Amino acid sequence: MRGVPLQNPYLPYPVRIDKITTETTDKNLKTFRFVFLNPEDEKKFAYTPGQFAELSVPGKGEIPIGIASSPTEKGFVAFTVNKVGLVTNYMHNMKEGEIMGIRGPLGNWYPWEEMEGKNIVIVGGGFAFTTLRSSIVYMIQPENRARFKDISVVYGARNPGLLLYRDELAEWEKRDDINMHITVDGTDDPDWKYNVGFVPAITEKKITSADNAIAIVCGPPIMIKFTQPVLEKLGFPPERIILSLEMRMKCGIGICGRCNIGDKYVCKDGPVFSLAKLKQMPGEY
Amino acid sequence: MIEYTAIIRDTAKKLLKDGKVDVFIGYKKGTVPMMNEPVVISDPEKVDTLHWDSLCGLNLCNYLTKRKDKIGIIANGCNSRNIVTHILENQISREQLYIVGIPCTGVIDHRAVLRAVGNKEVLDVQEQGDKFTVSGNGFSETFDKAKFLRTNCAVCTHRNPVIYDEMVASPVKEQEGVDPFEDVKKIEAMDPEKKWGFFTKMIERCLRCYACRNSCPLCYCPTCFVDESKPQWVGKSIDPTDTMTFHIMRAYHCAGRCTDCGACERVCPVGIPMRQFTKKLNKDALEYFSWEAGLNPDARPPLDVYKPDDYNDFVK
Amino acid sequence: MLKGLLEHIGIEPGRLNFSWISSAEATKFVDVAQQVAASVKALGPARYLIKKRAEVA
Amino acid sequence: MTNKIFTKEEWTKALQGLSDSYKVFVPVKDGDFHTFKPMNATKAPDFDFQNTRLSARSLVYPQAERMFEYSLDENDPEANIIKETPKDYSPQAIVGIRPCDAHGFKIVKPNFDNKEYRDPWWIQHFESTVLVGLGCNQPCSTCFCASVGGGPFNKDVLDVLIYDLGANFMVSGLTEKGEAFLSKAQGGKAADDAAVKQAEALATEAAKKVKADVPTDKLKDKVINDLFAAPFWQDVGFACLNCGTCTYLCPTCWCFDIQDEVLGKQGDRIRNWDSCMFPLFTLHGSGHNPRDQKFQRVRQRFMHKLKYYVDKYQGGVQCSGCGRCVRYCPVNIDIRQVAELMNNY
Repeated sequence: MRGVPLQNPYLPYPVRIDKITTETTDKNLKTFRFVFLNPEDEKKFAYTPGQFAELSVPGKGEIPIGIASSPTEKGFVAFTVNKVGLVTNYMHNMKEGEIMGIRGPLGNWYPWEEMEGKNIVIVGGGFAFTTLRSSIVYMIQPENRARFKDISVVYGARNPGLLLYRDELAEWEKRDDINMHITVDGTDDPDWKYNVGFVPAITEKKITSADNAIAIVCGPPIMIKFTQPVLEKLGFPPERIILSLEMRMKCGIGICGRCNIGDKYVCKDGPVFSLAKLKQMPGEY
Repeated sequence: MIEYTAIIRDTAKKLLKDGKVDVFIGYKKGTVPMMNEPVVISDPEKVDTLHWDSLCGLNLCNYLTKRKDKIGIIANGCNSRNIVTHILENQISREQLYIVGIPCTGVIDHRAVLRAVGNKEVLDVQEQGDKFTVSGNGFSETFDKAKFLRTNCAVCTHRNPVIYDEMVASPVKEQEGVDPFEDVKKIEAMDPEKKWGFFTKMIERCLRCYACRNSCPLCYCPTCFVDESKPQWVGKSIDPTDTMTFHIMRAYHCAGRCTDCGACERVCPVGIPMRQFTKKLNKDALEYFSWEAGLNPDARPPLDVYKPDDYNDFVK
Repeated sequence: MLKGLLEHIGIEPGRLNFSWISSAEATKFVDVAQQVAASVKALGPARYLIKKRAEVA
Repeated sequence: MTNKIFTKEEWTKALQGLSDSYKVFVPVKDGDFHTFKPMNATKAPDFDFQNTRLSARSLVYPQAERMFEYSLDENDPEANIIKETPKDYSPQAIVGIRPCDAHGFKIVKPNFDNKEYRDPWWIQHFESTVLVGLGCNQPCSTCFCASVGGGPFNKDVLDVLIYDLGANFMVSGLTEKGEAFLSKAQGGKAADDAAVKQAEALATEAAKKVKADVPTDKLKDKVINDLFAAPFWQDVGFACLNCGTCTYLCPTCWCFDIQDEVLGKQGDRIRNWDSCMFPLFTLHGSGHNPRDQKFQRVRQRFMHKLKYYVDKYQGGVQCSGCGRCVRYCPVNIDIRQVAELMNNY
């Protein structure tokens, strides 16, 4: 008989809520920064941008959420949580200092090896910007920046108040090693100094070439639907359009059986898929 | 009742050919003895799939909910009463339906048949009038259908459809002098402890597969209370209290609506006689409100309306 | 009918009570509340349909 | 390999003796059908059955199982810290399991035990279990184990195999675990050649009786998206009630849900069997449901069993041919027909 498995993959690491930031003016999105109760757990939780984790609230349940912090940010791990269901509603009422759990890191990540030496185009919409933030922070670190060529970011929300990480966006905007194209669907703010227009339209306007480029797209289904043809027109082949999917999940480790699309589990084989791969899978997502 | 099959096929063919209906809902002969599969047909050339025998024990009204097309459907007494209830509850409109009425002589209890042959595998069933013959490896026995009716059919007093556009045969004689509530009265006579013991034991094997709920035409809520998570009314494990809560609530949601069609018991994979819950409600509806569900498309159900003379002895 | 069903499965008569009381009927409210409390006390603690820690493996 | 002969009375006695070292589960007649129950003196095992209504899956993978527990009491220094629930993994034996149901464990194993993740509960329950199979002398007309890599006397996953020779059982140890189990069984005598021959003849005879020849050979060559878009799914799914009968009775269905339950300050995290037939299974928090229609859920079940699994593990279909879903589907949706539709598409 084999020994007891060393690690129970369902057991969350205990964490303390270190900091809560309200991100949007509608107060539906908050970023939670967690600190591991056992410092050695932080090492075990070694992640790569694009991965997610199960946030585990005792008495309420677990939710799969993309990791918003970058592995280059030490001492904590952060998640931006939209208030939609049972667990997220409860979390929005939790306070700094409270104890809960996180389980992960889970799933695959953006194709970093493939992305090296390429121009990176990031297209994000709404609250799906979390793992994109992780990726941007990761890429613009001095030790990583040289591994990538031009970095262009198109990020949009319905209105300025719904943009995530607004302070950071402003900082990135000032840098000359990243091309930021921030946009909103509409605004009545006379001082708005960035773009106005839907993400696909801005992408079409601002991204000029698919040469040696790879595009990472994260956003609501409607945005993805209209961005995809824009990218294809620009000349991105499906292999170089990378998407991150959402699905109802429970175990997060490919065992409980609910998040499959065809023979792939979004939790284990995803959440990151190239468009080329998705085209071979049933359109059940 | 197997002789109705040919008439059903002819009628369906005519209806589909004449464009009176877009689809026709009936049964097709099962791949396993004593099982038949509900089927929808839109091609008049495929009506020979249709089948009817004394083992068609589901409730086809279940397949009508919120359909938009014009539908031909076969209906015996209880199924037709559910169609009436569906119309009353705005799940389908009368104008969409062409009801082919079936004068029903009752459905055979397949579990009773298996019991009678010592739970040996039945390989074939042949129906001849009011008798049927079951056979398998090394045995063949002929039974009187009347002795093998499902318990709801044995006490049924509405065998003929209450609503129809045409009948496949002349109405059958309704049963008289049956007491549909004999079993309920037996339980009513028990003390609370015995009652609780009886029902706890009864649902002990429940798997929470929800076949009873899903086979019931009354259970059409988009989200059932057991599936709600905000708030979560009932736990999802097979904890006995949660399971009991599911059964009580499911039954109660059928109060004044249940036609005792028996589909719930027919489909249960572990043979729970859950009609013991709904039958009590049916008995009370009859005693307090003189109400039997689905008999009259023009009468509002008692729990829908307030009447000054409603039974209210329980109010302090 | 709910009362009928619950009593049918073994919840003791007297545990479930119904009353119409107008906001003006303070004394009736007191009377009914006292009656209900007395009848439930007489029955003792409820034994059935109480969720304990889930009975699972 | 030890072959021993027990009279049926001796075997029951032997099992009673074995109850000291194992939790022995045996088929017991419970109303209209047979169920696995712990061996006890009051109710004798009954080996005269076609198959238990429910597969033995719940003995390794309970329908509801506590995963973790935690305290929500603010005064508890360990409050809100999720901890493993202690479990009993003392050896157990499932006596009388049919070879198809045992085969089911082999089919689900790569899901629970693979190189990426290992499910601690399933693995430990499985490893502490001795599978003492009972060969099928009389396979049902709905059985098709032979079409999916098994057979009425398939020894593949079993530790011990019992042959019903009429008055006697011949019991064969097949694995080390099985030999150890058998060595603790009191009574019986070594089987002579005649008995072994008789047993072999039974197996040959039974193999001929498994009639249903369900085609699955071409499934692996199909393209997922072609089958997915096949025109027959609406028809296949029309009658479906979306109940959980097929998935809960199935020895090879493994999906589960995770739920937190709280009583006062005591919290439990429980996993419960779930079913792809239920709309809730895939409902997103946003309200979006990728499989909100009935036929999509029916398609998922068959595609998973007969195509996705085939592609993922390349070891045949996710079906052990036990025929339960064929026999007990309330609306008679027959996997044998669906397999044929898919295989010939």
